[in-house]
Amino acid sequence: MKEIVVIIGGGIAGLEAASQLLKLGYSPIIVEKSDRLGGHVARWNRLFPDMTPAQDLVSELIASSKDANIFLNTEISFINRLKDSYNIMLSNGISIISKYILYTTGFRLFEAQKKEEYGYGIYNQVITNADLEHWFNTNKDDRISGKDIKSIGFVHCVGSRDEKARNSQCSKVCCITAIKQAIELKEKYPEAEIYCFYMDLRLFGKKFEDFYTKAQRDHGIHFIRGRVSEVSENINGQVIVKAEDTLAGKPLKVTLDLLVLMSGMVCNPDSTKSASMLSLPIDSDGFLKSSDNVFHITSSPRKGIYYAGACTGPKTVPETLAEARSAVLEIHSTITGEAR
Amino acid sequence: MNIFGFRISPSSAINLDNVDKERFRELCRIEPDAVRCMACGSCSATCPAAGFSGMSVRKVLLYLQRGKEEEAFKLMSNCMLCGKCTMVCPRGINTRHLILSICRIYDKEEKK
Amino acid sequence: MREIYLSGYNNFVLPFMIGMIFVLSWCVIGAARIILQLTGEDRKKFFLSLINPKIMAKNVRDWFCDCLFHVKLWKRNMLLGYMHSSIAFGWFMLIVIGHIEVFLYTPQRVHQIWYPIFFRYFVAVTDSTMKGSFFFFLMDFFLLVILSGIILAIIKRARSRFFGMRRTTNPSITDLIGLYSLWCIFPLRLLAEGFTADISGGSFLTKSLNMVLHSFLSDQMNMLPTWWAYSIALGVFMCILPFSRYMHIPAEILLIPMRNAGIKVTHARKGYAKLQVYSCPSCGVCIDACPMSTVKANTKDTTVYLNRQIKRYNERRIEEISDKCLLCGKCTAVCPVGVQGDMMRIAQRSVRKYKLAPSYANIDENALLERCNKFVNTSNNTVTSDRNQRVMYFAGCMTSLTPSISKSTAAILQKAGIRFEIMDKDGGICCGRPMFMAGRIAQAKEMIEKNTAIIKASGADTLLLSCPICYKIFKEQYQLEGIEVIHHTEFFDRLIESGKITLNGSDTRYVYHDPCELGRGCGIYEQPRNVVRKAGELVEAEKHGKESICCGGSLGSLTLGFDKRKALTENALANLTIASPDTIVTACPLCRSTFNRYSDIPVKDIAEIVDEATRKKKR
Amino acid sequence: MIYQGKQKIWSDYQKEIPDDHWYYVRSCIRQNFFPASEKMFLEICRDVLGKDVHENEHHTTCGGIAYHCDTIPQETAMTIVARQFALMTEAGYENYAASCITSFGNYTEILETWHEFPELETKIRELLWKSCRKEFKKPKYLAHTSDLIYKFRNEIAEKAKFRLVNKETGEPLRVVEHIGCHYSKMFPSKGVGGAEYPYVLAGMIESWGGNVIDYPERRHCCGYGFRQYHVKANRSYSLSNTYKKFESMEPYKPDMIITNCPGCPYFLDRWQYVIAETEGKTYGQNGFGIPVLTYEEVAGLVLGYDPWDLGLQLHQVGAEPLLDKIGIEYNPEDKYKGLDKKDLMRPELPTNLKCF
Repeated sequence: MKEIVVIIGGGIAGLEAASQLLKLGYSPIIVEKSDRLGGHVARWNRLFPDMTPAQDLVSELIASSKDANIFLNTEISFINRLKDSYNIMLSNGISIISKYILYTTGFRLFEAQKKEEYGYGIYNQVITNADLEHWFNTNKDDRISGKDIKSIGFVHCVGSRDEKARNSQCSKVCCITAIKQAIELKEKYPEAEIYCFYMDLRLFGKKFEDFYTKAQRDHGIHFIRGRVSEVSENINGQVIVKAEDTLAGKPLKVTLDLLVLMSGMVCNPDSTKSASMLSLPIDSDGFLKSSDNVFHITSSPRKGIYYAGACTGPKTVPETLAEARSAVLEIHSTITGEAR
Repeated sequence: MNIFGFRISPSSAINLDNVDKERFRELCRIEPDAVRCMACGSCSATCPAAGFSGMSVRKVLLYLQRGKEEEAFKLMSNCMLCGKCTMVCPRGINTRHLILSICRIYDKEEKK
Repeated sequence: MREIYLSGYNNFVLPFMIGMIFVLSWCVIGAARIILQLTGEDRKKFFLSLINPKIMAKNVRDWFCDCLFHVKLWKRNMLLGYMHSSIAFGWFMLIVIGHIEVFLYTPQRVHQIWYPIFFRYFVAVTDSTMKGSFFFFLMDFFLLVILSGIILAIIKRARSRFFGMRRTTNPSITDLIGLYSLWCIFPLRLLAEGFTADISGGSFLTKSLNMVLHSFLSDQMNMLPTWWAYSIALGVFMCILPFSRYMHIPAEILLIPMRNAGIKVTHARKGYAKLQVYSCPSCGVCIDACPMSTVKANTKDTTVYLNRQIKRYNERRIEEISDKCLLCGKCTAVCPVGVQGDMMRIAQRSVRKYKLAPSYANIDENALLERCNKFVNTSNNTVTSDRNQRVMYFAGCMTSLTPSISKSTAAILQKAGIRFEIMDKDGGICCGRPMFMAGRIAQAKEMIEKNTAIIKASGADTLLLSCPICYKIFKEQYQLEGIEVIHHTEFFDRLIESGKITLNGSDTRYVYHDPCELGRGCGIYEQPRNVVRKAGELVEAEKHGKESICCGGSLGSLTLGFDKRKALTENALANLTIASPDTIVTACPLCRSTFNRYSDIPVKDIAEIVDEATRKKKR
Repeated sequence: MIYQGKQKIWSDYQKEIPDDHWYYVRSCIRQNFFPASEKMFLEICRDVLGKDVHENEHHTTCGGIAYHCDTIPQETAMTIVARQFALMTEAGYENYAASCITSFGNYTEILETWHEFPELETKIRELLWKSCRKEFKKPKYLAHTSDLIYKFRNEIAEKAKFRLVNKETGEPLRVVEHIGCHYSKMFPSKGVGGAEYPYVLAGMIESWGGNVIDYPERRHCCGYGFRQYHVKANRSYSLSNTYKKFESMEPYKPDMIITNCPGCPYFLDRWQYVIAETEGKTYGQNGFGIPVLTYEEVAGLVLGYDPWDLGLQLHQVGAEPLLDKIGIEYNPEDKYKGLDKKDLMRPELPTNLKCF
């Protein structure tokens, strides 16, 4: 009988892991709480730095994992540990017994309305990065479509590196996402002035720096070092943004037609919930805690429980995919090791 | 009328809505690399004129973009065009020509 | 001898005469204008030089060597030298001998200026006398020389690579008209004289041609049209001359005495600058010489094109070309007529209008002096007497980015027991050369004044420099009476000569790179080589000395971006490493940093190798 | 502006305000600036609403101004506050209502500090005992008096004779609400509606018929800023701040400003006069300024009190245009008459600012 591996979460990490497990001849079961696969990436439009359509990636992953057992609209009711395996009870009444569980529960986007001073949900012209991607995909958003947009702002680090928002970690992808989205908006509104308000620019990945200089030089996107302090609305319905230009050492304000908040990645409360059933440790940032953060990032301290992707902390798409593969490899070597 | 011994003080704040961007655009047409500055401060650190007039190409570029031309001119007043900033710029900005272009495009008198 | 036509005139001389009168008046008016455009001081200097026998002798020598024999071209390229000198000298001799003939045979016709040119048409001289055949022979000989030159010119036009020239200029339309008319003049003259040879007499060339022609063309009527054609070719050439590159022929005649009078380019377009522009023969030697030409896109930014654009008043291109130049001075060094490409460019830059101008009035030179003053006793304001030299070392801005140079220099001075003080230890005022190169002369002068005040007040007797950029301006623009300005290469050479330091040589193979500002700029070639030879084995680059290739890092260029310089540096490195040296030695902090960026082998300043060699144990 | 978004935030920031039995402390400066305000508060609470509000003549300043001007250390301020609490304890109350925003902020800050650092509280108890031989209990509920009026806003509206509505047009008045900085900016959870979109005054305006204006510089300080005003060399900063606020609210054409802080109405009022005199600029209609009222004065007006009994003549900016809009009758003759109808004499009039 083929070994069963339960994958919790049908995002890109879960799909990639399932497809790799299938290739190795195992029988993966994906448990996804929503009604669709692909997680956050499926809602995104294009991916930095090559502007690959996100849909291409997701469809390819779904295609290569189609032979897996997939339960949509299904949550974990409870998990308990048996002698050398786990009993997983799903909300649809099915119970699975498996020796291996892979957490690919991902992250949750920071709720931008928690940063009250930015007025998300209060001012019409304030949107989030996710809203913008949704607009790129559907062209449907009254806050953008059909408006005369002359100036646009991006606020980096919304809910990231912010102890007041109870998230001190860096979400890693927002800097580059802001630059990507700024370029995309500039292409749609070539006459618009675009300002990125950043604290630090963390452009660590391959081609990220090129992307940054391209944004500066070819697209004329302005980068202002300073965190936005507050947003207000003027009589014309435009938003007024205040910040300190820390490089000039002067307060700064600008009137914008659209303000995009770069909501960061925070831990997924659902993964914390199911982790607590197995008393898996939670790290100080709220994400799942790996055995260690260098050598065994995909292993939990519990036998048979593995992690991949953003459930252990903010990750980029390639990092997530790589972790999914590495977790599968680890599961595989454990299984083959036991069989031997 | 200063009848109280105090009055509204001019704001040092930057209001990007009121900044005249045309001259900087003109500068960028000649020096497209000007906007690639990532504010590392190498130019200021190495500048021999920094000790005299506080010269810093980084700040000059920033001030010009923020509508603080007069402050930029003040910094530039002791630039000796020695080229050290060009030598150290990690983004390869031709700062010497940039400075000369600023001197050609911008005018002290124009600004009220 | 007999005159064939009593009038001594035929209508065919008209084209020649029109051309001649046109070109003569053009040149006379032009020369007068140029002389008037000189500053009063320069004009005085020029006229005084004309009565100075020493300068005049040099003028005459230069006229012959440069204008007629093209000695510089010979040295550079034999074939090219022969081509030019054959045409120039041959033609000159034809004119001279023509006149001698007129003087000898028909002195009454001297005032008819066409007479020597068309002598054979008007006069029949018997070639049976010794005198007659001698002149006939000379005339035919020089015509042959010219024709050989023309043939070479035609070959060069088709295949410039035969002449070792990789790139030549793109001729303009007037250049082409001038060129073709010039090519036509001499074959036509041969043809005309050939037709006339049976009447007027001739020598080996004309006589034989006459025989050949008569064998199938017996009609005497052919004679006049060929003389017409010859005259027309001359007329066309002379009329087009002021608008073509051939203007260099008359312009150079004036350029030589002006240059020898010591006149410099002061105005961007007028006076001496204008003369230089017209003296440019468009030969294109500067194209291959220019270090920027290693990138094809830059070839149109060489001096020859600058001159052409100045003639055309194309301000946009003039600015582009002037600002791009590295000011390495190589075009000036190789120019056969002595057009100063670097000076011309600085002059073009100097007329640019700036709305903002820096000023250094606020800089307190006393505060700067205090930092380095060691030679003056502050209590009684006297210079401390010391038998040792009082050396003020000005490291310069660029050296502060390569501190190993100043560190080594200081170490050497200490070892030699020299009293010295560093002028710009905590920063100082730039020497002014970079500003000068940007054409902002007034600002550069302000810096010069400030630095002069500091140096003079410091009580130093020697100003030591390790940066050739500084060195050049300190030599040329500073008035530091009583203070010797010396580059560290010279200084080290002197220290070694006088035995103050001893170098323990190694078997390291060093190639020495001549920095532009030190070599071509200040003529220092030998001293650094002497020093390097003491430290190890000196090998030479493919092109060195006067022909050395700029490292590409020069401050001279205003517009060449960082990314555009890489190819230039790599080309210069390839030239340097031709003899597989172990280490590249240079004497300029800017060359050092520039080479270091792309070099596979170590790049050192001469101070560093001297310092190492003094530290090394004797083998 | 998405009103539901604000409502969501308001529902998140609700504080518990007891119905009755308050120990009341006055502000140091309000009695001088707007003398009827505190009197009106007591009158509304006691007479109109029938609440028990106790006042003790032995209470002093809370030390807030000195603390914010850096002239006394926090421990001194804490001891002063401890004595106030001791007076409350002695009077048998446990709900503490402060009339001053800075006091409210000061009390909040001290209570929070004691909560975080209990050893400090112990120390202050010792200090209070040494200095005054008094002991205290910390108040069970701390409120600013505007919290109370906010709580009773609908009862006041029921009893109101006037509404904040333009009598002629029937349009709601455009009202700017200005919250004192120390109300909730330091501890957002201690103020009604939080710090970013405080509801305490907006709620009153809505209940009494007006329309709240949300203008870009709404959050900005009135300009008082303690040191900015008290040090004369800094005074132009104070003025510039106020100027910035008025420039920002000008396009909305406000009919009035309601404030809940001692300093704000004073500076928003008086600096309008200084701006008018130095810059020649006025912000109301026809050369008038924008009337700046305390929430008690507004409550008094809607309840039908005589404007001159409310002390509106002590405002630099004339309230007459506002009274006319609401339709409140007043006798211009009585403006400068004292309670005994004796003439108080007319003040010198400004050059540029029209006052009646």
